[in-house]
Amino acid sequence: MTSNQTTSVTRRLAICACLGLTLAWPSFAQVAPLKIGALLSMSGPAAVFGIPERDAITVALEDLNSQGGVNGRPVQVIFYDDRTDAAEAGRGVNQLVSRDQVVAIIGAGTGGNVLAAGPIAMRLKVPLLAPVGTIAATDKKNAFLPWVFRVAPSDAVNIRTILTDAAKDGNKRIGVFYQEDAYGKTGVDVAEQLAQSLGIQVVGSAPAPYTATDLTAQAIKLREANAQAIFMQVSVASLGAGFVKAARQVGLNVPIYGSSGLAQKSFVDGVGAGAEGLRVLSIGNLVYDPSPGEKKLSDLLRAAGKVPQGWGELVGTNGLVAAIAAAKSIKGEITGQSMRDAMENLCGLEAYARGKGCWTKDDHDGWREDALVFTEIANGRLRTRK
Amino acid sequence: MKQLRNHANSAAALLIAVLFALLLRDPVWIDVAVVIGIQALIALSVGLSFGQAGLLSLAQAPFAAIGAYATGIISVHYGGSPLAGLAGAIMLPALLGYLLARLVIRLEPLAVALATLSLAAIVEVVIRSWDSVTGGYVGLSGISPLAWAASPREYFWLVLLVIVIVIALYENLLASRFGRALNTLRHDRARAMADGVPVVAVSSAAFGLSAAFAGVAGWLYAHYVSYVGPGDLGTHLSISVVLMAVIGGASYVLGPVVGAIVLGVLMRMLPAQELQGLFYGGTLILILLVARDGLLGIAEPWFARALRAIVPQPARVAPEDERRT
Amino acid sequence: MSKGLQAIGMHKRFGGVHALDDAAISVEPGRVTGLIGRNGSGKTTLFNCITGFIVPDSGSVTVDGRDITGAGPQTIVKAGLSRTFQTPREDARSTVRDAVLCGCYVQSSASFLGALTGLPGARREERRIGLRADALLERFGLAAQAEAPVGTLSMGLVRLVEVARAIASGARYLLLDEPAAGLSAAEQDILSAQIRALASSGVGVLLVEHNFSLVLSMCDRITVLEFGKVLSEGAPEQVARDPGVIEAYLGAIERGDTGSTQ
Amino acid sequence: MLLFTEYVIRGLFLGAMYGLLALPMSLAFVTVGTIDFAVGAYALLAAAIGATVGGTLGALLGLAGALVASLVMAAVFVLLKRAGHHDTIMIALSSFGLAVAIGSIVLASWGSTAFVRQGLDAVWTVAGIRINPQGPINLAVGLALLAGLTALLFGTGLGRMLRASAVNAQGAELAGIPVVAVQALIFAAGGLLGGIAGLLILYSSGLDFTAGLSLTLSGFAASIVFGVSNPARGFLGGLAIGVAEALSAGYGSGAMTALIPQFVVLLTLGLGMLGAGRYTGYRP
Repeated sequence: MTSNQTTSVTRRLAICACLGLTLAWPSFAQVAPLKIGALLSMSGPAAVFGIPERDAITVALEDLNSQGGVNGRPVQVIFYDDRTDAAEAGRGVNQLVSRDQVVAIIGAGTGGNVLAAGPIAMRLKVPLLAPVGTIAATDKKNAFLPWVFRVAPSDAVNIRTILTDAAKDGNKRIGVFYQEDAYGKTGVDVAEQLAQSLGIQVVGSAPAPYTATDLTAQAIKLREANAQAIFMQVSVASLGAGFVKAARQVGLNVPIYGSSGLAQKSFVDGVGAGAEGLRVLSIGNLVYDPSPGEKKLSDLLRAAGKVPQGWGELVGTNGLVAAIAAAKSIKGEITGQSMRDAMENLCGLEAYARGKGCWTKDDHDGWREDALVFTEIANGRLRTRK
Repeated sequence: MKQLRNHANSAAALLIAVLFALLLRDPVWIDVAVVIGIQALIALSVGLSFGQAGLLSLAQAPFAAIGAYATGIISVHYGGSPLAGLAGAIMLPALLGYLLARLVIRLEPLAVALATLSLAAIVEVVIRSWDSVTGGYVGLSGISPLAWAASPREYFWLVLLVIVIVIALYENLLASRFGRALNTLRHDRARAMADGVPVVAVSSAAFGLSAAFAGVAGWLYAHYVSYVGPGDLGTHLSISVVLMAVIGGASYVLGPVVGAIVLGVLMRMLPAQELQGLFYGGTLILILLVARDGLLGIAEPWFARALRAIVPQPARVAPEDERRT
Repeated sequence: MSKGLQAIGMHKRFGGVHALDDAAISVEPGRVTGLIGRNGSGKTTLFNCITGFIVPDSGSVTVDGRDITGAGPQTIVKAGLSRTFQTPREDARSTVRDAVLCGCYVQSSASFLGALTGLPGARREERRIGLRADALLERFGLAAQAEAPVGTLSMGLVRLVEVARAIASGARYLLLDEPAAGLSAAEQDILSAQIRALASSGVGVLLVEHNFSLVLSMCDRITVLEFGKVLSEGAPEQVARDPGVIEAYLGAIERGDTGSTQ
Repeated sequence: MLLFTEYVIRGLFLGAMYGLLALPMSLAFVTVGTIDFAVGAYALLAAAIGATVGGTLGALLGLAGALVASLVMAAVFVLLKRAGHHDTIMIALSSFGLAVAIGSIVLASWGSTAFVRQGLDAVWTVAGIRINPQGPINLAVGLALLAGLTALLFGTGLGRMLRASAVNAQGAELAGIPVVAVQALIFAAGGLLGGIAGLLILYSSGLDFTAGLSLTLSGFAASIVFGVSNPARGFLGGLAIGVAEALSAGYGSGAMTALIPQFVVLLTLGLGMLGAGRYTGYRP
């Protein structure tokens, strides 16, 4: 009885105090933070990207808030782990919008998850800033296309860039090594589509599951196909490193190109000495040869005790910067709808990464070739090719 | 009275479901409840095949995936109605499950489990590679929502309804000669053969039925998420649903449902991200250590006492020795 | 000649061992037939060949004129032949009534889908076999234990449950594999009384036993196996006098090789 | 023909890895009658520690880590037995819980980066086939461990105790064998064997935090495809699956690569009828 009374008295006092504060500083209510969701794959197989994305968004957020956030209003990011699972991604959109009231969401973590989250984002009227290369994410067929904005170069751009480079060096016969998922399969499909126009030929392709422990059979197969160059459409670092080692072992001594998914520190560390000259397309070069913007992000990460990995950080912060830029450009109330509308008019956007983001009503693929750099492995580092 | 006893589980499920449905207000929890409900259905299918017939299957999630793709393909490629999809989502997994069982049921239980694992891998490969039909690695998006269960709350009602129907069917089967035969052959196949049970046919039929339950769950999944991809209903989920069934009590009709709710809610409550697996695995070991026959195994004696207090027992003629005292 | 259970010319080899070598036995309705022999004489193999648990290499098994050679157990149970096991295989957690209901499997014609959907026909079948099980429990004096788990019963009662379960299939021929093993004398008496009662109601009983005195007291006819062959066949007193039997079997008892349970 | 031989040899090296993982699994099956789902996780843990520390010290510490993890499993097993669990599926499921927990610990402590270490760089050319010594080393280690295990199981008193406890735990107990303690020992051995496999994989191809479960499943498949009755069959099963995978990766294309090994498993099971007699009564 007494304790009950005490509680209710305390509660009343607290309410009074709150009211008093609110009255004393009327501006308090106005600077309620702007909420942005981050629906990332922080566990499950895609955590390789989700965790660097989360880390980079966290440090960049502090940085951007210290620069005044959205016209003086602080930004708050609410994280949600989609566990690399489609149903969970849909649920994440639901929770971020209906409970946390976010006005935009960076995510989801994988192409498939974007496809699952898209319809729900459309229904709840909140834009998705998709940090994925998966071509289908911004397919014109998708009813929810108006609500999805890509913040990474699409796989089509990546693959064309690589194959163009290979063709330029006179490598006409290309072998493709790819991982068994949407990302990997896109590599073969796009390569075969582009072959004619680039004057090349896909002479063989060899897939492997993420967890393959030996890739020499795949390497032999591409060796026997007489490939003049190998293109690896792989984002699992151990798989890429394993294949390079296998290729050297079975005597497949031709130039190897890695897709941007491999521009990760753990791939470079894992592939070791046998990989000198290996060419990796990369979104920026955060780890080894950063641009001024990337340098800043890399310093922020190191100050927070994180080791930059090289891919997730850049696309993740692209999303954050784009969301803040869109919010800044809105004159009236900031809602999911007004964020979406603002994004379609964003162009020339500069984030920490290289390249300029630009969306229009018809094109939701924000970042293009200018975001990419060609690198070569030299002395256990990725050296930006001039 | 007898009828009520036979259908005690579905009655209890109905009661719990209505209570839940009335209590749930938060849209996020409704969404969680829908997904838990779908997983509970797959876990129920484990209850039937593993808990009753003793056949450990690690292909229940792929059976659900087949159900989801069946209705997804009918909906996306042919614009067919979800009801046509439902027929496909039941028949295809049932047929596949039945055929697989005919092939491997004679093997020892672990080999059966491995065979189901192989089937799961084959299903996954077919889904991934049959681009023109399944959408390949990218998956099928734009599966039509159900017109008569458009909002998550309505969908939740639908899931509950399906669960209650499935439980009622499950109970019907258990109370029949087939249910008794399944329990016998789980315990001892030779004993079942001596009763005149065609062991292979009965276990295969039960396995097919269990696959059909999973297929229905897949149907619900596809129309709820509106997207299905090759990684969605995979081996991880197959293992999760076995855990759900075991934690709740696989041999109890309602065990898998209880397990699904407990694990589902637990997953929401646990701190997310990197360390989630540590808590999940730890909790799992703890539950297994404490509850031998699952949570319902703990609850049963307690529950029986409560039931005796509430429901008057049917008049029973006391056996002679009792009368004498 | 068409009435009865006959197995003739049964052969079965396991690897190099000739387990059955032209063995034969016949069981008449309403009679108790004993099958005895030393360990390894082939009686369990013959038993399993008749009940369909082993496919014989050659030979013929007929029930009331119907050929069931090499058929599966479910066909054989349907044809009216039921068996028990040497070591009871009852599920300790199942109730006595459920165990007997399990034996009614071939008595019900409910289809899988009918049972699943709870169609009226399936429910009717269920009620019918429920009454049948209750009647059997009454007949074997098990009514008081109907709802008790089998695991709580004494060995003697478990044997009775087994017999009730076997007869629940509507069997006209009952094959019992060492039913007296592990029973006390009092329990043996109850069991043999029940078996005799079954026989007098017209059931043909085949008893595989080690316990020679029990077989002598219970059986109308006895077949003795030795090395997979029939050593002797006839009425108990006749068999007991057979010099070959005395030499091969009773001699063994004197040497201490009773092996009554194993 | 040379190409075919090359694929087969590659398959054998790959299969040695599966066979290594199958060893602790069939050991646990032969002696305890259960599956230790955490074997892949022990391998992962050993590899993670081995990759971080490096060198011989890393390998030793990795093995120690895997051993600690498997001791946890042994403790859980003893506790389960004390609690009256005799259902082997329950033990398997709790080992699955441990596997998930270990995977999560690895992710939290090392992050999502892959563990890869540079092994031997040398390349031998034998009859026109270029071979990195790591492959033969893996195969040799696998065979050596297999020989050791077989000798232990079938040639020593401890082995007899182990097998006796598996065949008839009650009888073994009556014969004075400390069954639970002996079986707990088996789980601990699983950590050692799994750890060795993990270290070899680390130096061969590398792995990341997701590898635990798939390694377990590979080992599981290998241990069972020819029957789980003894470690030699498990190792052989691993070799067979490895060869099937290499051949299908070489000659198949796309989906076929992934399908062929699965069909091999299904066919072996469907036609092989392993252990069929036991569960269909005596009927062949």
